[in-house]
Amino acid sequence: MKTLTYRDAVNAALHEEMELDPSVFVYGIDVGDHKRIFGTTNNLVEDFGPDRCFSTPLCEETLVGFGLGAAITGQRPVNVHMRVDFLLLAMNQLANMVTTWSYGSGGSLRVPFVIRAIIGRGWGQSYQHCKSLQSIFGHIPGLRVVMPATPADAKGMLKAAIRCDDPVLVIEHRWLYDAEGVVGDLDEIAPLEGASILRPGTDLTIAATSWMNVEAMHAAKILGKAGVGCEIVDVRAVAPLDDTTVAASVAKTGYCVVADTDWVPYGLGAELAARLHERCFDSLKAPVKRVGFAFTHCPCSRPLENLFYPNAGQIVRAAEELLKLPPVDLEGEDFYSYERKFRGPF
Amino acid sequence: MKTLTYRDAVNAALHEEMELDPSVFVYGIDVGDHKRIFGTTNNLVEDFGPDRCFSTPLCEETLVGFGLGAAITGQRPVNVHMRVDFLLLAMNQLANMVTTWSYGSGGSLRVPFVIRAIIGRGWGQSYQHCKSLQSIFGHIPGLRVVMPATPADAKGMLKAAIRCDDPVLVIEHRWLYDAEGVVGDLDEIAPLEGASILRPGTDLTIAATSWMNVEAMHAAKILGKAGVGCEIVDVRAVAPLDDTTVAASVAKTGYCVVADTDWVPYGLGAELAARLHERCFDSLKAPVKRVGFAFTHCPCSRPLENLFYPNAGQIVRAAEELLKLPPVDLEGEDFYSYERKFRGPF
Amino acid sequence: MEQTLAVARQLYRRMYLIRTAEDAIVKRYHENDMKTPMHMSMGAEAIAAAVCLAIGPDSLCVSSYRSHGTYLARTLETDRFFAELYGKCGGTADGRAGSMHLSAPEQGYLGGSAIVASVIPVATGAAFSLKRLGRDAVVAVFFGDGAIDEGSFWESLNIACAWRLPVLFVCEDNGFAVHTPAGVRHGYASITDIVSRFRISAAETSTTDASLLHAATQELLADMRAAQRPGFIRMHYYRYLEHVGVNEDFAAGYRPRDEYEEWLAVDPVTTQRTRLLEAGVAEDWVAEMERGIDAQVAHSIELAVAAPFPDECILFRDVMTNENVDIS
Amino acid sequence: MEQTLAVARQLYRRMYLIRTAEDAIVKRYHENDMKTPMHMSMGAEAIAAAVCLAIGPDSLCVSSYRSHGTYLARTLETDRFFAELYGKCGGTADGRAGSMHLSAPEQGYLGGSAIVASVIPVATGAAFSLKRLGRDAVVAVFFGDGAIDEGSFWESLNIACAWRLPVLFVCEDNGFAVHTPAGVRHGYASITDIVSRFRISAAETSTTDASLLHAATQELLADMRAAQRPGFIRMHYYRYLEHVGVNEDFAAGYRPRDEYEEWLAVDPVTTQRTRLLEAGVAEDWVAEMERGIDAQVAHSIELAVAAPFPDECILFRDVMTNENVDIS
Ligand SMILES: Cc1ncc(C[n+]2csc(CCOP(=O)(O)OP(=O)(O)O)c2C)c(N)n1
Ligand SMILES: Cc1ncc(C[n+]2csc(CCOP(=O)(O)OP(=O)(O)O)c2C)c(N)n1
Ligand SMILES: [Mg+2]
Ligand SMILES: [Mg+2]
Repeated sequence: MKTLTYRDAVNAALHEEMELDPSVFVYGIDVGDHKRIFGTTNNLVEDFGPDRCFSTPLCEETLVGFGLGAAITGQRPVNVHMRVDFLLLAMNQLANMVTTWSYGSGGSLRVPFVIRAIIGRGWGQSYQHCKSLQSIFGHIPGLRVVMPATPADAKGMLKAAIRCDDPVLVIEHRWLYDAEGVVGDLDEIAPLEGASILRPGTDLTIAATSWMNVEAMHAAKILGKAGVGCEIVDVRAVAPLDDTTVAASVAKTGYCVVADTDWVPYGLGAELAARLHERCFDSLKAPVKRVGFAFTHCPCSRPLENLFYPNAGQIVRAAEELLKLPPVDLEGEDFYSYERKFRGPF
Repeated sequence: MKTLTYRDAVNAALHEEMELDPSVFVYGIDVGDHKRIFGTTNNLVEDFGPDRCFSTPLCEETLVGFGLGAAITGQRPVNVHMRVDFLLLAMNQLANMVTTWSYGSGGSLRVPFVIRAIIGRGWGQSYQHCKSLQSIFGHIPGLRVVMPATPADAKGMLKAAIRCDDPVLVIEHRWLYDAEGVVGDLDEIAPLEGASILRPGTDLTIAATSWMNVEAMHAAKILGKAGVGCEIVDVRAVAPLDDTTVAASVAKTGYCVVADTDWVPYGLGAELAARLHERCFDSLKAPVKRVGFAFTHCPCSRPLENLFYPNAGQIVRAAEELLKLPPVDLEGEDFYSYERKFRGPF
Repeated sequence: MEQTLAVARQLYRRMYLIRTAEDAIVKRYHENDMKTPMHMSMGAEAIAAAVCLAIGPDSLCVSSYRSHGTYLARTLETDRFFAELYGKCGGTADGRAGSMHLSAPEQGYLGGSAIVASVIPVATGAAFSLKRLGRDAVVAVFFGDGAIDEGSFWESLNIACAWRLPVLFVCEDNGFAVHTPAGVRHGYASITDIVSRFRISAAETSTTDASLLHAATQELLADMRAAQRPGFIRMHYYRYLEHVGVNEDFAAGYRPRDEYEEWLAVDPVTTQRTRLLEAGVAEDWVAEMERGIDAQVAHSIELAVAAPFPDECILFRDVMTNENVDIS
Repeated sequence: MEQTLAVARQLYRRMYLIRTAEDAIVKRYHENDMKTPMHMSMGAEAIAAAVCLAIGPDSLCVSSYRSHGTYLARTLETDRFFAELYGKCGGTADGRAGSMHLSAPEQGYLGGSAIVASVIPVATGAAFSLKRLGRDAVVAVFFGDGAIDEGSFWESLNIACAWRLPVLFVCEDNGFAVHTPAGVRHGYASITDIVSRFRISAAETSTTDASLLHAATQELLADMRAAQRPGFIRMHYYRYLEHVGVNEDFAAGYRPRDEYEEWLAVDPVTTQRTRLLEAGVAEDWVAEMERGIDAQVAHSIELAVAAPFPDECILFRDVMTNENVDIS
């Protein structure tokens, strides 16, 4: 039991699994350079050599196919993409190849392949470095998709992903890298399925993904002052999606806001809402509300960017609408504190 | 006013628009060979020459980027993909480039670019030639996505798509190519937005996409014998999605089945269900039910394939569950009649 | 000499098997029981036979959707092959894969793909494994002249060369992608010339003589091993049948029948048979082997026809390791 | 001679503008008001200046995220440039695009992209348009040595050559993709050698002398026009600053400062200035031009700083033509 940042938790997971299993290796564009993928691949080259952690040419489609080839011949590759947007270049390998190979071989081959894709937000990076896309990945059978929101999950889920015989896409939010928390030991893994209750409450359920859990916590504080007890459910896994935990919460609260780091139409909130209305038809006192990106391209300019990305304020407003509460004064609230802390290039 | 097959309706749309506007051209893998994309590109080479209808090298990513380049410099390209699965190779151009270029240029440039992607089913083509993926495309801002289900729409929507200044993805179901129907004249176009009522009814709404409208019609007949009046809403446009028409139907019937040619999780049914529960919270007497592909990879073997693809039978069963009716006897029904008609290779 | 003869026999066994199996497909396809799109290897038998034999049993291979040849040359078995084509239990994936996705991992044939060029990156990853494990083996990846249009061919070529991976790129060149000729698809005169400027051993051949193809492949493999780098070989052949399906398609007009007849005059299977006899192999031995294969194929088809269709429950099997997961 | 001098002046004007604008960025970036990732052109000024001038005003260009040089060489304007970097009204996209997506379509600069290599296919389509319209013009596409790793470079090269499209491929080669050197990324000795085997006019240069680059580009364009085919030119340069951002990064250890100093000795901007003076252009004329540009840049920055941020409503504008559509 140690306290680590999310960044170091990711790094520790890689270190431990590479130590335990020589078939694990890490590769991708820039994984080996001095920036070390925001520090998450620190010391891997030093400790395991350039054969087990190496930077590559720029060729996403081939890099993902490469991982498939390595995985079905005894390796456990971990491929890193600095932005999930770049993974769009490899959608063919992901949706046509990596996910189908086990099925197509009649189960003779398994594909223990981890892809880490980083999402993030802000700082004017605009519309080609802004996406999140979990619902797109979740739509493809045969792919596990997880979004750890805490250092404990960052470590535990990545370790579980590496040990898993299925392809797993781990989506990490760059803004979480500085978050601190207690993480598990060498032997501990965190399940790749199942939502978890981050904060108990009785009046309203907020189901959140990734960074939106941080916004949800903030929203819960604000709403708490107005006497609303929010239960926050960290969705954790996009596919398979655990609606049971969320439904249990909603059965209790009767209200639900889904807060997702992605576009709303055809997004994760749609799937969750569809399932919640099915499972909680009688207990839901109002329709599920969805909060996410504005359905447009991410703009560069800060004031517009702030409108593009959802935050605690929007969760509060959604909750108020559901509960028919008068809007609280958000004037004094510090909404883009992280974004203000963050300076320059990316 | 003429009666044409869906295939000839597509062909007529291309002919007419190419005739009217010299900036329209058609290109893609095999568009110019003697098979003519199931006959949909018949006579284009003959009538407009190889400069305006030409087969290409195999390079989907580049072909879509090529269309973008042509579109922003005065052309109206139409790019054809024989299987939507192949478009996964071009997801980067689609989601990062084609859809963003107008926004990024501050509106100085528009992207009048049509992509035709063919979906289909059956005949053992298995898991790399089976996808539909409309929810994935609908999740991307800046892309219009339509799925014409009738010859009239096949012609009218394709004509509208070609005249539209936005990128439009037209998804055509191969099994519809033989369907016959009355189509519009030279000047007529069909709107790229808005659902339409294919069959009126008062007891249950079936919202269907593409080929699933045919299955829905069949289901409506069966259910009609049990005294259930089904209203069939052809979704027509995936993005922007018209929930108003469906909601109006549901407000009347109180029950809804969404029948989609795609996987259910994170699929079109999720988005529609989420919106319907929001808009028809009080009128829905039961949760929206979703029918679609089995969430697995499409198998080759016919009996398994029949389990993979949804049909009228499943719609009937979904309706019965919603309406709490006893299951009707489906023994005598001919469910895979089209599939049996279709023989060999693809 | 003895060895050459042994190789020649093995080549012929493979080629005759491929031809016989495909002849049977042609004969029975109209019965409409093999419901899977057939991309026939007919005319290309020598390539699969030569390469699969040359790389040896420790090597791996991956292929495209046109993979009957590779599968049969690699495995020599037809029971699972036909069961798969019939969509039956006992097939390579119990009927879930079909003609375009045959595989035999336990014999080093990792599988095929119906997306053009998509297995080429997979080959680089498998070759990386072989290299890490220190194996003296290669990964042969088979693809058509259409696959070289795709970017992933170039990306994979680049990383294989940059990282000195033991990949043998085999371009099975029939001059067409479906019906579109290579000439209108390629902005260069010779792919082999271009590829040879990478850090690779490169070769090209247009013979249908399997023994020559085998020798050429062996030579290339020796060069690859000596230079510790990948190899590329372009092998020209003529596709006898339509792109997909079991019929001739000369009436379509995109290629003349004459061409076919020229190639047919040097048909790989009959050429190899003649070779064997010329080299002194007894006609009896050959005929005996042929009868054995005829019987094998006939028996496999009987088994496949008689086999049951797969049970419903396998529809969801092998999608994820834990099938109990609630994934809908 | 007169003409050469005129060209030399125009080259210097462009290069001095690029350098001055970027110097201003370096100076003011720490104020944290230009909130957009800057990929600086410093060190590469001669390439943008030479190519943009050589292709002429009827030609088109597209570029990567490292596009300050292209934008400025093409437009010579700085008002919209700085407004965009400051995320303000009056920018090329009223602040929605930022440094990585500058564009000036009315001046033939179609835009840039932050996805490596992704504009290369776009260039082929634009060139197809030019060809269809019968224009005597080309599309110049600028990309780095990292972009040639991507499959779409090869795909586009192939179709441009197969279809004889007037694309000028400009590889701005700084030897690094972020911090990963070309040597470990490329499985071949010379990209120019390989590309030259396609049906294309190909050239390579490592000079920082803009006049020489201009002449080389002109020669290539003449060859392209004569042969009716695309062109490829690889131009080596040294990236002065970090991959993204406005600082030096020699302390990071992945490249030595010495190297930088060698290149700095032949800095393109000072080289061109010297050239002008040597050719007899009056120092006064040069200084006057420089003062004009200094003032232009300073004024543009003032305007940008004073400009309002864009209105909320443009967040959804230009996503689709009909903004009234209910898209959420
Ligand atoms: C990425 C992709 N694009 C298009 C297709 C459709 N398609 C199937 S086979 C084929 C031609 C491939 O030609 P080649 O690689 O020469 O192989 P051959 O069939 O001649 O053996 C095409 C275009 C596909 N399967 N995958
Ligand atoms: C497809 C893609 N992969 C990765 C990245 C991340 N990335 C941004 S710039 C860059 C290096 C590009 O190098 P090069 O093409 O040589 O251009 P340079 O920056 O040197 O001008 C990388 C890897 C990206 N933007 N797009
Ligand atoms: Mg071919
Ligand atoms: Mg570079």
